Amino acid sequence: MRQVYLDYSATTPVKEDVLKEMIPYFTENFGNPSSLYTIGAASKEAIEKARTQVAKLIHAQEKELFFTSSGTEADNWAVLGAADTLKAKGNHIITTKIEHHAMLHSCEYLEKHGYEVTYLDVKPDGRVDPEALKAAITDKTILISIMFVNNEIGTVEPIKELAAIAKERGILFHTDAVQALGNVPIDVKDLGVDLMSISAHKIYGPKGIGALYIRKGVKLSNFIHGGGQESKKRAGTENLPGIVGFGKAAELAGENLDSHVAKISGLRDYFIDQITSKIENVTVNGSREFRHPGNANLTFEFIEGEAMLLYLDLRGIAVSTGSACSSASLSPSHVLSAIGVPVENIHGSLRFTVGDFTTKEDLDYVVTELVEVVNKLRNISSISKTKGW
Amino acid sequence: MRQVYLDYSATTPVKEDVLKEMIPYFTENFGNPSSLYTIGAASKEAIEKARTQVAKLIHAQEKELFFTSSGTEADNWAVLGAADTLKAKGNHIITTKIEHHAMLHSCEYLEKHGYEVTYLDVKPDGRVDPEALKAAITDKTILISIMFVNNEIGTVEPIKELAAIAKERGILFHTDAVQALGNVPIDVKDLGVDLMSISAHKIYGPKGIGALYIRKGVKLSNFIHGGGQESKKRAGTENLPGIVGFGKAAELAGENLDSHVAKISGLRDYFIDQITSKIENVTVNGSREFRHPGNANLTFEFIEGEAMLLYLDLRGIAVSTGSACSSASLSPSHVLSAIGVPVENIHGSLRFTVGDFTTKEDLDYVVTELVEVVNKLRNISSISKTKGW
Amino acid sequence: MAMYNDKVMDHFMNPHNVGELENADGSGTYGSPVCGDMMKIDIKVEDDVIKDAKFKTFGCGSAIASSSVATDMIIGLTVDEALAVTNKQIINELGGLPAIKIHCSVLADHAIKSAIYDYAQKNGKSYKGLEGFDPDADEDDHHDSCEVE
Ligand SMILES: Cc1ncc(COP(=O)(O)O)c(C=O)c1O
Ligand SMILES: Cc1ncc(COP(=O)(O)O)c(C=O)c1O
Ligand code: FES
Ligand code: FES
Repeated sequence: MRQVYLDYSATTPVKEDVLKEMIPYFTENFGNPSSLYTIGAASKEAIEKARTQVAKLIHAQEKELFFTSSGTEADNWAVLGAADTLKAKGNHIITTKIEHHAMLHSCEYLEKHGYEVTYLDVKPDGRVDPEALKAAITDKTILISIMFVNNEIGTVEPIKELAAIAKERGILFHTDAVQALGNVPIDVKDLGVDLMSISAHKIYGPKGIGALYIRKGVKLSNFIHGGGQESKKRAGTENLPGIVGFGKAAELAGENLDSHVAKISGLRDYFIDQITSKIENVTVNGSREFRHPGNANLTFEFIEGEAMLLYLDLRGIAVSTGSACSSASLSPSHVLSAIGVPVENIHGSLRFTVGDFTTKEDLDYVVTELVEVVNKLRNISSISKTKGW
Repeated sequence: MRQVYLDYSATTPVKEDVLKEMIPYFTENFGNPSSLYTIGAASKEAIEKARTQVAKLIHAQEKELFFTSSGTEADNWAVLGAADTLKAKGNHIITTKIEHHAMLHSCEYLEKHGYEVTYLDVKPDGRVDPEALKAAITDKTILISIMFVNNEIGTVEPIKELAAIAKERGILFHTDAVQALGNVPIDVKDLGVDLMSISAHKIYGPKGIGALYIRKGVKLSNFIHGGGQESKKRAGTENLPGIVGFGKAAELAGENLDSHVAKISGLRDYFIDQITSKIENVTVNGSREFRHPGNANLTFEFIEGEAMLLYLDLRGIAVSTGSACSSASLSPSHVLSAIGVPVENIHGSLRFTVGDFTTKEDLDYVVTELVEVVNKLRNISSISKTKGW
Repeated sequence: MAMYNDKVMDHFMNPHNVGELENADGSGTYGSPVCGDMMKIDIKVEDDVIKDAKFKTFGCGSAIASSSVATDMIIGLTVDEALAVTNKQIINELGGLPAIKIHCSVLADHAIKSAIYDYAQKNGKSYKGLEGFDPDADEDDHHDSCEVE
């Protein structure tokens, strides 16, 4: 049976070239980068090379980039660190309703510790309204955190515009660019952001390694305390092979950016066209224009996402859902809620994300199977267009 | 030239068998463990297998073990999490002067946030006096954190006795067992600890993966907030290959514990005998009896550690030093200070740690070279036994 | 070794002018073992020219290399010229030192001054470069700086 992975936004396989770079750092070149002797120094050099590679992809200086264990840790560091650093100045944070849980749950933690958080609504296309941001700012606002690209519906936010508003008011601006990295061009200077989170496993690098960009001059409390690693800003023996892998993945992502975007957006558009022409009562969630090149978030009315997901899985197809039923929490996608998708439709939503290893044949196979699956499940369903809910 | 690595306490190479287990999880079996489809479920299974392997090494239940990005993160989580959870009960924490910086700097952070920390002295052999612990406890004490095995001088602390004192007073007890893992038998139930930090890269597993043992029933605030991974206790896409590697390394460490300890302690004792018989004015720091099997921390009077380290490095020998001059901070080892080594002697201290790949021939080579290096540097030195300081 | 350049490593591995001079005309010690660095310099002076210099140093790679290159530098200089040698020149001569190791070159520069001070005291001479130089007072400064960082 054909195996088709269409969940590249969840995670990506490590590319062979990336793994090849990593391997020696597990065994021969395993020295602790903090050690003074030769094999330690060689590890240190490998880390600095990777830092250059990753910094280049976002047009940052090497000194502005600090490796973390994940995008999640980078998000936690940014918001908890800023809250701690700036607590004398204020206790108000602005973010959005569509952030990743790494941001939302960090904010909830802060709310339990004396901070106030405004969660901005987004427009039906998933984009933040700059006027809404302006209106939310108070004298006590110390941080604005708005994601660059949403992980569920793929919406690209107007970060440059939003960061400019923050700058004008002298407020720190963070963006979660985990989904943006490698999928949209990123230039931290041009964007004008102060802090930015990224992660390797979304760009064909390894899991368990991320980074936080901290603009030169920005003060931020440490989050993980201990040894003097990462210029004394992030403690813990460095994940040497992980960092090397992130570096190589970033280099490849930079080289391939244009072709990658052209390829996957072409495939994605083809896929959406096929599905919407072959299946009725399907809607595309989120802006078509400002969108992650590989993302197709679709609502199939009258059926439930988990059922579709499992049927597709049996046909070798891997996708994800915004449905409550497929997550440990059973609460329906907060992102689809925020853009106004009715709860019953949220249950019928699937996220397909196309990536570098996807082929047109894969998609043709998925379309065929999906038509079958949707028909089958709609047949079983107690709801339909004619009958209503 | 012979290459001899004698810094196994800093980090270890990943064993071939461990790497072999990890490899498929980078490429084919790369699914996100939180995903519902087949390749996600396979990743989840791999993680649970690893959890069983690691839990077994410390005699914990699987449910009590939570993967982190390092021993450092586990230490931070334990102490910052406990401080947050128990803040209504008190604000006093007890630890020791010889802890790893992961603990000491976390405690310093807490001191800046309204907590009080007592740093216990240790006896000249590096061990904590249980009476001193008893005397330090107050009504406000919410956490006691004492390391199992010290990373510099290798001292094994009387954890069972210390944990019993904490238990009697109803105080949470954490131990940093990063250096203990795989080097002394560990049974969390028998020890009676509530929290325990461990790390993979000290037992021939990969860097960038650790774990925190949280005894069933113990409440601890989350440290990294976000997705529902690790039973909603530690967010972030799981470092799948890292976890698999930790599992395999733990399995091997369990199987080999007795032979590993017998082998490396034999080599270490041979090494100390050779050095002390061939070089004058050398002292062994820390308890000889309660000691990490691979650790030899030696002071060579009248010479400086960085100079020795570099001379040895040029002869292919990797060791580490307690000298200020070799660290980024230029502050001399706080551990050697705490056991009363005079500052000038701290500068002349080296840590040799023997590991699984060390041979007697390696050590004979090191002894020969060390005799030469010490003679040469003592010749250059402005200090000597006859002249005094 | 990425930490030090080749020239530093060479002076560190094969230091020049190691030892002590019998019947030294001047002798100075600077630094403290507590800081991890202590240097002793002996000098031989003829007609106000430093004819020979030897050193002994307890310290790191940078301290030993600085001692070696500093003694090389002052041999053949007049006393006044030797007094004008700065730690910056020593660092330049070594082709640079890591930032946190800069203080180790200060050691050599001060030890030279101390040795000349001793020579001046013994021979009733006075030099402009020694004005305000107090070998003991400075030692405290150095001690402070080694404790803080
Ligand atoms: C937008 C966004 N932020 C943060 C994260 C978390 O990154 P990581 O998986 O590296 O913890 C993810 C992915 O999981 C994401 O999509
Ligand atoms: C005693 C001790 N605690 C904590 C750590 C930190 O662990 P990690 O290197 O995994 O961050 C180490 C080692 O570096 C250690 O020796
Ligand atoms: S229908 Fe079963 S969990 Fe939603
Ligand atoms: S002698 Fe200590 S840093 Fe140079």
